[in-house]
Amino acid sequence: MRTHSPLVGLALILALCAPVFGAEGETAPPAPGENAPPDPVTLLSARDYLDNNDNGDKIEVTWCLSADDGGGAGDVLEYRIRRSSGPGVAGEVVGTVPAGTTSFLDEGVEPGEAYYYDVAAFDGGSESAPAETGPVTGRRNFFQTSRLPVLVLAALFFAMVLTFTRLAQRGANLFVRRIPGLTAVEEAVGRATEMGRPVLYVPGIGEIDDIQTIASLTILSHVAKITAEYETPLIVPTARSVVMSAAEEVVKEAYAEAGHPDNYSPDNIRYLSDAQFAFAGAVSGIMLRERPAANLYLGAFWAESLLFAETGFETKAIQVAGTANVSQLPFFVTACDYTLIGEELYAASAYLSKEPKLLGSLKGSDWMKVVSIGIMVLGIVLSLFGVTGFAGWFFTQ
Amino acid sequence: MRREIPLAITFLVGMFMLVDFFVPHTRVSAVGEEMKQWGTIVIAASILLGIGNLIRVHSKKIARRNTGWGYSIVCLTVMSVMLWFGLWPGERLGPSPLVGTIAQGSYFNWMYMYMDVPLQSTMFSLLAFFIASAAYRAFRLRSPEASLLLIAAIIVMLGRVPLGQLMTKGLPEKATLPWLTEAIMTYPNMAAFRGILIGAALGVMATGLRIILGIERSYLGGEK
Amino acid sequence: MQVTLIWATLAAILTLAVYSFLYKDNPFYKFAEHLVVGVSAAYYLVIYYYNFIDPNVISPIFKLEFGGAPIRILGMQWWMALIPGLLGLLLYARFFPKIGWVSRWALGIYVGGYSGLEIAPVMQARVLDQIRGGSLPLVVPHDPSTSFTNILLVVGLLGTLTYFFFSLKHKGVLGVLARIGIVYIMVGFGASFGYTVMSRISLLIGRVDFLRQVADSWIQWLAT
Amino acid sequence: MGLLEKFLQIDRRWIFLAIAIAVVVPFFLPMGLPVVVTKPVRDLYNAVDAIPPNSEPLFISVDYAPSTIPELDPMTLAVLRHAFSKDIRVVALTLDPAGYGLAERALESVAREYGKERNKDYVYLGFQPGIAAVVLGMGTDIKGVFPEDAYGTPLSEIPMMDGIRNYDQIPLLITMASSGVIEAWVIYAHQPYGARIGAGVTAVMATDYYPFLDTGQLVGLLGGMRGAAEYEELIKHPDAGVRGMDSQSVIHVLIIVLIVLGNIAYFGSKKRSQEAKEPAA
Repeated sequence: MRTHSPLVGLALILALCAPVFGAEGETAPPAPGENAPPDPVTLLSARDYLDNNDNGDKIEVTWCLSADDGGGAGDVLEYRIRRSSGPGVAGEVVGTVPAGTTSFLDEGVEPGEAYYYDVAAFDGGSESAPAETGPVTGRRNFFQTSRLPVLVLAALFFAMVLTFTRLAQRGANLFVRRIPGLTAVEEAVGRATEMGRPVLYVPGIGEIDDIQTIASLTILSHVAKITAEYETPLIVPTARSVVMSAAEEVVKEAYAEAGHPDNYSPDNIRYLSDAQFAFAGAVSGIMLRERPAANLYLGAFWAESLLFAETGFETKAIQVAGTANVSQLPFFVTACDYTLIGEELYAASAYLSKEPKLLGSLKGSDWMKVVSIGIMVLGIVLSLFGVTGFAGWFFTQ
Repeated sequence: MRREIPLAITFLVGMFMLVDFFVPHTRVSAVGEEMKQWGTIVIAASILLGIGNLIRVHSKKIARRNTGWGYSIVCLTVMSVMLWFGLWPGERLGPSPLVGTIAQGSYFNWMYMYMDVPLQSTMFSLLAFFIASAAYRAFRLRSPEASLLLIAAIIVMLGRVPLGQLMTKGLPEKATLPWLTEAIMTYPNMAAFRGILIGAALGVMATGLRIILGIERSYLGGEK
Repeated sequence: MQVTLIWATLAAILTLAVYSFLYKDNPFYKFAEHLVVGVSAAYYLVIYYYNFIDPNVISPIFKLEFGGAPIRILGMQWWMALIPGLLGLLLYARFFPKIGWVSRWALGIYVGGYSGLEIAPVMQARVLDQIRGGSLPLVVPHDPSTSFTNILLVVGLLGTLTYFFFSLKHKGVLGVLARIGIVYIMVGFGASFGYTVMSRISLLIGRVDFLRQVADSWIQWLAT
Repeated sequence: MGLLEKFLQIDRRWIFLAIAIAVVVPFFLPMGLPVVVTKPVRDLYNAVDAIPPNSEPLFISVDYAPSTIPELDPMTLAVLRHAFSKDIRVVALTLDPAGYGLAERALESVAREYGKERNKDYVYLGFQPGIAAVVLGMGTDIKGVFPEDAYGTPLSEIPMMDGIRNYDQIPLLITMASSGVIEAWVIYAHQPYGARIGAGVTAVMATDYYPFLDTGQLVGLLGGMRGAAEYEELIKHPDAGVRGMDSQSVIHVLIIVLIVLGNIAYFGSKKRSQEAKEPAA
């Protein structure tokens, strides 16, 4: 729908220009060889850029072609657009467009300032008399209307998350189905303890601003509490400095909470390298030399995923992986013992801790899926009846 | 106060960035841009935290003569040398374009091009071997689901190489391996990934909301 | 002998050292592994310094005149550069137990900001756009094959979304849909796996080609 | 332990060895497996082929970084060979700073093969920062965006650039891209100016851009090493692409054979022992 407005504008311009084209035959063509300036443009107008969502720094200038462009002497080369602050003031050239063009978008105006525009046709030697229009002012917009659907659905989603969180806090019994990969995390840690070997926990190679990393740190806190109790060493290699320091805080805290602050060893939370494959190589080295019996890869992973999973398999470790990076899931699924697929990574933290805040989010996401399916089905049904505008409403930018 | 101030700031900053998406007004987006810039600077400033950790872990290893302490010397030495090449203020050494710069032809650039790049891309290429061994041991017709995985993988693998094209040459177009490959990639693959994407996106948004509202603090440690 | 050939030979040796890992862990690999960790750590520190810290913090504060000309448009003054600089410094407060808690401020603000930044675009690109992409007409007049593939896509998306529905046990209709979802997911994973084989092997071919070039250069050099 | 069990627990280093052999051998003994040419590749080939010799030049934008050399270098070389062998003039440029040396290397080496002269048969414009600005700018005035070539010669002094003003004088522009640059060419050159764009991309990216072919936004598309091999097949000059295809075919089949053997062994031994030794995936 948004796309319609320029079309309407174009139709309007064409309609307005039509009489000028019709009148073209009445102007006497200049004699050949005579270097008269071209005829001026007509019906010049300028207005705040139609798109509702700009920031007030654009003004659109439109006109109808000079009679010498295409017809007449046919010698127009280009149009020069000038901008000034007052009527009749000589302005600076803000743009030139080739012959045959009837509009120009000035993207460099100061919002709120009044401007005048001159447009003159130029034939290589001389300029036509300028046509002038104004004043026109670029208006700033405070809301990007094309993004309204995003706002509406995000608000709905947040309302659901917060409602469910409140419910969970009041002790409502919110059911969450069992996630098979999850129990495997605890089993894996248990087995490492039995074997007296360390647990390796890789929180991905994402930066701390990646939500997968945050989800991973939440699970890390849970895992650290178990290893603290079992007195099993927990090795956490990281590829980002900030993730390393956050992991240190999380693990230290978890050990303190579990009542074993002395078991915490800062040397086991390690920064290795920001470089993807330097990190991958160094983690492989840890697997081969320190022989962890359980490898947990939870967070954001890229191509290094398979390098970890295959090296870990070679050391006969139990491996549990989880990531929302779709392109890496196939490798984890084939090479690890259990894999948390996509959203299961986020659900995992809720399931493990049974904390109201996490349960609330999980429930909110679930019902948002129902809403999404509803919108989709409605779109499909409507399209059966030839109504396509509904899906179009979601076309945002 | 230790608790409330950072939570309040987190809330304000988070909400501002959220609102920024919907407001095209310059005043808002300029501040948003500036804050994004700050974010990258904070991250860049943090790198010393990591390097400090690296130095601590390896120096301890060397001091205690733990197994492999020799390699720790390699790691720390090469790091110091490269830092010196990259950061040493040039004027103190006289007009030397090879040190204190990262331009092409400097020692720093040589080390990057002929040590870092080949080592990393070779490690990357190890995946060619691992993809084969993973396929061999994991692609078993163990269950109906595993069989689907296996069959889809085999069709696509064949459809992507000339040999696969030859195998079904002459068949009608919609029975050839390359066509089947495209069909699998375009339909089941896309539908599945779209579903995973939607689910994961909701997880991202919910977690983001919790962080802004200060409900999620576990990443800071010291939650309770 | 050319300097480049010496460097390239070093790169070739390092390449082989990494491949020796395929046989088993060995001193050559350990050497290469520690080398690349050292080199890349130095690389990142130097690059971060030149690209972020120097132009955005050091230069505006120390190299330009204090209180001098604005360093950026839109009225941002030189002292604005102090904010990210200070936030970056705050991260290091954790080494001083008494004020360690302020390091959480920087982290909280940073993570909060990025969470807010992410929410709306994720909603747009990974939820709304995907739903829109999934809303396909099930009956396309005069085009049975498009109708068929559209049905395939819609059913797959519904199934996958159902699989990620955690609030109810997967029984009955839900069970059937979740089962369909798993089928799609497995086919999708198999296909992606098979699809990636080719590019991983291309990487390996690239490295082998590099080794061949180095060998060629040596032969040429020995011949002259 | 029977033979089948032994095969199940085969040391994976044998698999590694087989892969290594499969990659290295075709380097020395090219098998020359026939390559079937697909439509997107043939379309691009035809578009290049239709450019008249010694007239308006083919533009090639080398928009990739060193990490994708194995996939994209062979394509660039094949297209350059095609052009030079038919005396089609070439103008090369890059929008990726890392592509500067790569473009130069490819251009110079193929030009030498065919005895072509710089600034007469081909021009190298070098790198300009700002992707969208460059692509849009070329729509109005190429010489405004690239006032001089990569070696400092003003374009106005290069005879072969006479009259080459904007996309109207470019019969075809091919971007060899390892990133989203390809979209910039489509959005800022094809959409507003009607430029004819062809592309070469990595294998992983190729699926994302097939839809652009249907809509005519791309004239043709080369995807990964296979695309390069098909192009080499069309110009009858097999090189790294075709050689790589031999390795690719052998390894793909090798993996499939391994999977099949693994399954036979798995079911054979399962029948005997009735218990799976493998952990579940």
